[in-house]
Amino acid sequence: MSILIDKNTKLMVQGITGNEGLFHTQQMLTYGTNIVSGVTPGKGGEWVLNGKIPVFDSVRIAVDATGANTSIIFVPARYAPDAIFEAADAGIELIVCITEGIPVQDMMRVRNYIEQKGARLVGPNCPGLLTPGESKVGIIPGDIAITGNIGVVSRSGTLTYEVLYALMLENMGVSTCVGIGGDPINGTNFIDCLSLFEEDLHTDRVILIGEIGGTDEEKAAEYIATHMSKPVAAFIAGQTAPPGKHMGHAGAIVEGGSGLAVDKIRALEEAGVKVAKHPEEIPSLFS
Amino acid sequence: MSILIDKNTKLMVQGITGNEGLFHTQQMLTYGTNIVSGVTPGKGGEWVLNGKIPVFDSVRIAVDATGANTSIIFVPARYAPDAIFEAADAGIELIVCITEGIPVQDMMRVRNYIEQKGARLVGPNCPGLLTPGESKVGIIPGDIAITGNIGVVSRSGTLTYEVLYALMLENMGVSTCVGIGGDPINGTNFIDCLSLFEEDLHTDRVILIGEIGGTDEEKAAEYIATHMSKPVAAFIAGQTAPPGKHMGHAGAIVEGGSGLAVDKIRALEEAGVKVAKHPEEIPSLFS
Amino acid sequence: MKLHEYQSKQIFSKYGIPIPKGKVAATAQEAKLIAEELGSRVVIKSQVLVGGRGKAGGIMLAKTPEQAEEVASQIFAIEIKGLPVRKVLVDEAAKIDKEIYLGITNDRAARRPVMMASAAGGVDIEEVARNNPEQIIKVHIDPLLGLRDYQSRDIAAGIDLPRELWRMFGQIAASLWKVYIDCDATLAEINPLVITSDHQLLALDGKMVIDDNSLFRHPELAEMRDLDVEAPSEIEARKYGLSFIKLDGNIGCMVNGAGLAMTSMDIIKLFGGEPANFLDIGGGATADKVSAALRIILSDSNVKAVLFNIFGGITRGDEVARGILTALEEVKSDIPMVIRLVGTNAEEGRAILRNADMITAGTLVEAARKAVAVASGEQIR
Amino acid sequence: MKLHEYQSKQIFSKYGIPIPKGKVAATAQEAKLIAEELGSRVVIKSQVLVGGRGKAGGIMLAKTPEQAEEVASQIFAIEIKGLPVRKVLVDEAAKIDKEIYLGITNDRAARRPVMMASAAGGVDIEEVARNNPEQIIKVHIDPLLGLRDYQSRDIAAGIDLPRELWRMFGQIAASLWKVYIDCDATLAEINPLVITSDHQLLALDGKMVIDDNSLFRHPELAEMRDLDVEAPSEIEARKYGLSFIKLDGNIGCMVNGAGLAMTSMDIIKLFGGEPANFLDIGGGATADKVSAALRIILSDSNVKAVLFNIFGGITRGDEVARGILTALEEVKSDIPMVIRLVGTNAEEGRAILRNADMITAGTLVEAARKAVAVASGEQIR
Repeated sequence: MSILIDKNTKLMVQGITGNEGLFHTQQMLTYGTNIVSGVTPGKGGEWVLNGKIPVFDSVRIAVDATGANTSIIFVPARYAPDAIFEAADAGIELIVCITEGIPVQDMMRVRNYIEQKGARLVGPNCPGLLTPGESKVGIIPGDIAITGNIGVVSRSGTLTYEVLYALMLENMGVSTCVGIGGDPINGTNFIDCLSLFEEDLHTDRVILIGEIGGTDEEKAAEYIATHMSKPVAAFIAGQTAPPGKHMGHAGAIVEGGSGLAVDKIRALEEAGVKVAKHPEEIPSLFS
Repeated sequence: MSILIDKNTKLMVQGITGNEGLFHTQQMLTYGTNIVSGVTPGKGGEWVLNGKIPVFDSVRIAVDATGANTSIIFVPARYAPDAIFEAADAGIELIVCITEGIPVQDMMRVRNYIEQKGARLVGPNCPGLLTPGESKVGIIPGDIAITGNIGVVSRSGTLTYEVLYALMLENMGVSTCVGIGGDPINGTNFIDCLSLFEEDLHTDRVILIGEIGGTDEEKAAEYIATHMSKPVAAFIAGQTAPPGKHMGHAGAIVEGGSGLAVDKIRALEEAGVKVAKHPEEIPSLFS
Repeated sequence: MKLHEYQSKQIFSKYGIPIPKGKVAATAQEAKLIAEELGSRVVIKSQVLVGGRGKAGGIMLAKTPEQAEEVASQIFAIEIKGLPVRKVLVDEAAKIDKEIYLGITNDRAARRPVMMASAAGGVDIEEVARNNPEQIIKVHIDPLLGLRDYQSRDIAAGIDLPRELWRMFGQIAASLWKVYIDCDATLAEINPLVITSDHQLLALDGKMVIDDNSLFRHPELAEMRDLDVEAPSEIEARKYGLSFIKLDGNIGCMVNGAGLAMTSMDIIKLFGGEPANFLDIGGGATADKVSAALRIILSDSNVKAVLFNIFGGITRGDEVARGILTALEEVKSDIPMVIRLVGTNAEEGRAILRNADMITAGTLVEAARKAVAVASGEQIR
Repeated sequence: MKLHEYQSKQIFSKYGIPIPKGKVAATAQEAKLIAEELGSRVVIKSQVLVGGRGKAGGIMLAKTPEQAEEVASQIFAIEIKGLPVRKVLVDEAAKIDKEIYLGITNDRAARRPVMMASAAGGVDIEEVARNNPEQIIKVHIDPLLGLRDYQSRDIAAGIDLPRELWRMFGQIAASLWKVYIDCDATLAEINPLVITSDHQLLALDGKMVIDDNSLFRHPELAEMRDLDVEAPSEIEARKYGLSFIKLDGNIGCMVNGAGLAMTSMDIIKLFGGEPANFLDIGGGATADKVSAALRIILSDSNVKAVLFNIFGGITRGDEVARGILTALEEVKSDIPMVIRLVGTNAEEGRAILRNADMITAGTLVEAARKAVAVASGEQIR
C-alpha cells in the first residue's frame, strides 16, 4: 500500500512532447505507471511513444477525454505556473511539478490559488513520487527501491536516491517515497506527508530527509512529537553550508541566523527522532 | 429570537465620522444597538456622539481594542471595497455594507476574497438588518416593526419598509428583517437567509421580497421547494419595467430576456409560495 | 453606458486588437473623402446605440467614393428604432472567410466574469444562446487571477479555430480581457471577429457597455456618453441625481426608493392605468429635488395625473411635505395630483399639505385607484 | 542577486519614492565634481554588497567639495569585508529627525509576502528582530490581492508615525510593493526611511535582492549584476550551468544533485576534512561539464584532493565515467582523486575508470575517509 499514488493513478503528462517529458514518460511507462494522456498546446491529435499515448491541446480536453486524475509537469519554468493553474482549474487532484527554477512570487500566487481549489501540489523542483511495484510519477529511478513498509519524504533528489539505495542494500522496502522539492515555496510539505504516512496502514516507519533553509523541519518535529505514533528517522543535509548562499536549491539557504542544520537536528531529536550522521547510517537506525 | 444580529452583536461603524455614518450611528444607538467603536482613518483617538463611541484609525486596531464582531460600512463607493477587505482581514464575522454605487468588478473581487476568508457580507447597496427589540444594524426605521415570528428578506429598501409597515398595521411581528441589497453582485443571498430562517427556532414564516434582474428568485424558489418546511410568501417588484433599463438599482434590469418578473413569480408559485399582487396584500397571505 | 461601435473599436485598437482601417464621418461629403483616402471598397455603418442596424438599412457597402457619398446620405436620412443617425463609420471592406463571436461579460449567478465564444459569429449572440446553446463555449475567469493563456487555448479549441490562428487569438483574447478590466466594462464584445481571406483575425464590429458606477474613475469614458440616445428628460434627471426612466403611459410617478417606485408602477398597471415613468427621488427629498422631479414629470405632455408615493422612514414626512409644497408653488400645473404619505411624521406631513390642491390617500392601493381614476378624467376629491 | 544601494535607489525613484539628490562616482575627482554640483554637505557611501559599511569606514560626511574628494579617495583605498570599493555614491546630506525601517520580503513559512516596519530604523533589522521583536510590525500581503491602503495605515499606526505623514507613507509603501512585484524582488528594503527636519519622508538607503530564477523576464536587472562580489570561479561556473560555491577547505567536491553535494561536504567534515567547495553538476554529466567543473576545482590552489560522488540514477554511470575520463585527459593534474560511483550502470562505469589514475570507493563513508586521508598526504591506493 501507499500514499498519494498507486495502481489507480491515471496520469497525464504536461509537456509530454519536450525532451525531458518524453524521456521520463517512457521511463514511467516502463515502470508500469498508468499514463492515459499528454498535453502540449498546439499538438493535440498527435500520439507519442509509438502511438501509446494521445496528446491533447489542453488539460481540460485531456481530462474530459481520458479521465486523468493526476498530472506531472515537465514544462519550462516560465510556463510552469500556468500549467499548474490549468491542472487545478481542470479538477486534477494531484499535481506533481518537476520543473526547477520557477520564480518564487509565481509560486506564492500558485499556492494561494490551488489552496482555494482544493488541489494538491507536489513540488516544484522535485523528483516526484514512487510507490514501488505500483506507480512511479516522477524521475526517481525505479530500480533502487523495493516494496515495503517505510515511508520516505525528502526535500532532495539524488540524496533521496542515496537513501533508497542504502535501504535496498539492507533489503528494507518502501511504501511510498515523496520528493517534496527544494524550493522555498512549495506545495505538499513534510507535515502533509507525515500525516498521510501516519494514516497509511502499510507504512510502519518513516524517514524524513531535510536540508538547511526555512523552518519546515522544525515544524515537522513539532508535528511528530504531538501527532505521530510511528517511529521516524531523519537526516539533515547542509551542516557545513556557509550562510547567505543558495546551496543549489533555491530553498537551501541560511538567512539571518534561521534555517541552520543544527537547529533542525536539535528540534528533531527533541521530538524523539533518531537523526543519522550520514545517509548510509539510516538503515541501522531502525534496527 | 433572530438571525445574524441580536443582543450579542458588538457593532463597529466604518466611516463613522461622515454625515451619513454619524446620523445612522445615532439612530442605531437610540434603538439600543450595542455600538462599540467607529473607524475613520486619520481620526483615531477622537470620540463621537458626546464621547459615547471611540474612533480608531483602522479596523484591526478597533477590533483589538473593543472586540467588535460586526461591522457596518458607510464609506463612499470608491473606498467601500477596501473597507470590506479590511473588515474581512481583521476577522469581522458579519460585514454590512450600506454603500450604493460600488463598481461591479470591485464587487466580484470582494466576493471571491471574502469567501476565502469565511466572512459574511450583507449588501452592498442595502438597508441592513433589523431584529426588532434587540438590534438594528442599518438604516431601516426602527419604529415600523414589532417583535414576532416572521422572517423578512428583501432586495429592496423602502419597499421593505412598506411591507414591515403593512405587517405592523396587522399586528404581525418580525424575527429579523434582512435587506440583502439591489446590486447585481452582493454578499448574502436569498438562499443564505432562507436557510438561516428555516433553522431559526423563533421564525415560523418567511416573506421574500424580490425584484427583476438576475435569477436569484428562481434559485430561491428551487431551494424553498426542496429545503423549506416553513411557509413562504413573496412579492416581486418590476412587472411593468421595460427591458434593458436599470430600474434605480444596478441589479434591477431585464437583459436578454432573463430576469423577468413573470418568470420569478411563476417559479415561486410552482414552489408553493403565495405571491402577493401588491405589498399591502402580503399580511393576508398568512391568514 | 453603451459605447458606439467606433468608440469601442478605437479602444480595442489601442490595446492591440486589429480593426479595419476606417474613420468616422458626420456628413456624406466626409464619408466620400474617407473612402477616397482608403482607396478601396468601403462599408458605411450608422453609429447608433441599438441592434439591428443592418436590417434597418443602416449598414451598406460602397465600391467608389461617389457611391460612398450617396450611400452615406441615404443612411443619414433614416431613423433606426427611433434614433437619428448623427455619425457613420467608414471602414475598409474586409474579405471574410469566416465570422466568429468573442465577448466578455459579468456572470451574475457565478459572480465572475465569463468569456464566451462561438463559431457562429456575426449574428445576435443572445439568439444563439437561446436556440443553440451548445454552439457557445463559456469560460469563467477568476477575478483575482485574470484570464490565463490556457483559457484562451481552451476557447480556441472549443470553437475549432485553425491552429495557426491560436497565437493571434490568444493575444486578442488577452487584450479584450485587459479592455474589460481597464474600462470597468460590463460587456466587451467583438461580433464578428472575422478570419480574413489572407488568414488574419480582424475585429469587424465592437460593442462595449461601461459600468455606470465606475465612471468616477474613468472621466475619459464618461465623456464618450452619447446623449442622443436618451430622452431629454432622462438627461435632465441625471443632473439632479434623480433616477428617471421615461415610459409611455399617462400617470406620472414620484416615489422614494427604487423597489417602491417599481411597485408603484406595477400597482398602477394592476388597477388599469399606465405609468408615464419610473422615478426614484432617493432618500431625503429636498425641495430642490422634488421640484426638479415634478418639472420633469410634467414636461411629458402625455401625463394626465401624478402619483406621489412617499414612505417616510429616516426621511421625515413633514420635510417631504414642505418640499412638495415648495415644488408645487414653483411648478404651477392643473394636472391632478394624488399623494400618499406614510411612515415617520406622516400625519404632520399630511397636515402641511391639507391646503394644497392634492388628492390624498391612506394606502398604496387607494392611491393607485385614485390616480387611475383622475387620469381617465373622473372627478374625485 | 543583490543590487547596490545606488541601483536600488534609482529603481525606487523611478517608482516615485523620494530619495536624496546624488550621483555615483568611480573616482575621487568625480566625487568632488558631484559635490560641487550638489552645492551642499554630502555623504560619500561606498557601494559594496555587504553590510557594516559604516563601521568599516565606508560611509563618511564631507562639508566641501575638496573634503569630498579627500574622503572619497580614503574610501576607495579600503577593502570592506574583503571587497574592493569600485564606486561611491555621493548624496546630498539630509537633516534627519527620525529613522524608521520599511521592507518587504517573502515569508516562507506563511507562503506570502510580508511588509515589515519599525520605528527603530537605521540599524540592522535582523538584530532588532532577534532582540526586540515587539518593535517590528509585520503585515502579510495576499499575493493575488496585493498591498491595500488599510494595511499601510495599520503599519503607520503601528510604528506611531505622525499622522500628517500617513498619506506620504502610504504612497511610499504602495510604490515599494510595486517595486517588489515588478522586479521579482525577494527583498526590497528602505533602511533608514527618514523623517527630515522639514517633515518629509526620504529613502536614505535602499537594498534589493532579486530572485535569480526570475531573471529571464528581467534582462535589464540581470545586467546590473556586480561580478566583483563573486569569486571568479563562481562566475566561470555559472557560464557552464554549474552550481558552485567556493569554500575555504582543501578537498574539492564534484557531486550530482544539490542535497547530495551538501551531504558530501558534511561527511568530509564528519571525518575530519574540510570541503573546498560546493558543486552540483546537475543531471546528465556531459564530458564538457565535468571538465569545466574539474578545471574550476583545480584552479583553487588550496585543493589537495578531489572527491567525485556520483549517484547514477536516470543519468547512467558509464556515461558519467566516460565524461570523467575525457575531463581527466583535458585537465592534467597530480592531485589525488577519489571516486565513488553507484547506481545505474555503476559497474560499467567503474570498469571504464579502471585504468584511470583514481582511487575508488564503494560507499560514501569510504570515499570520504579516503579523500580526507589523501588530502592530508597519506598514500593509499
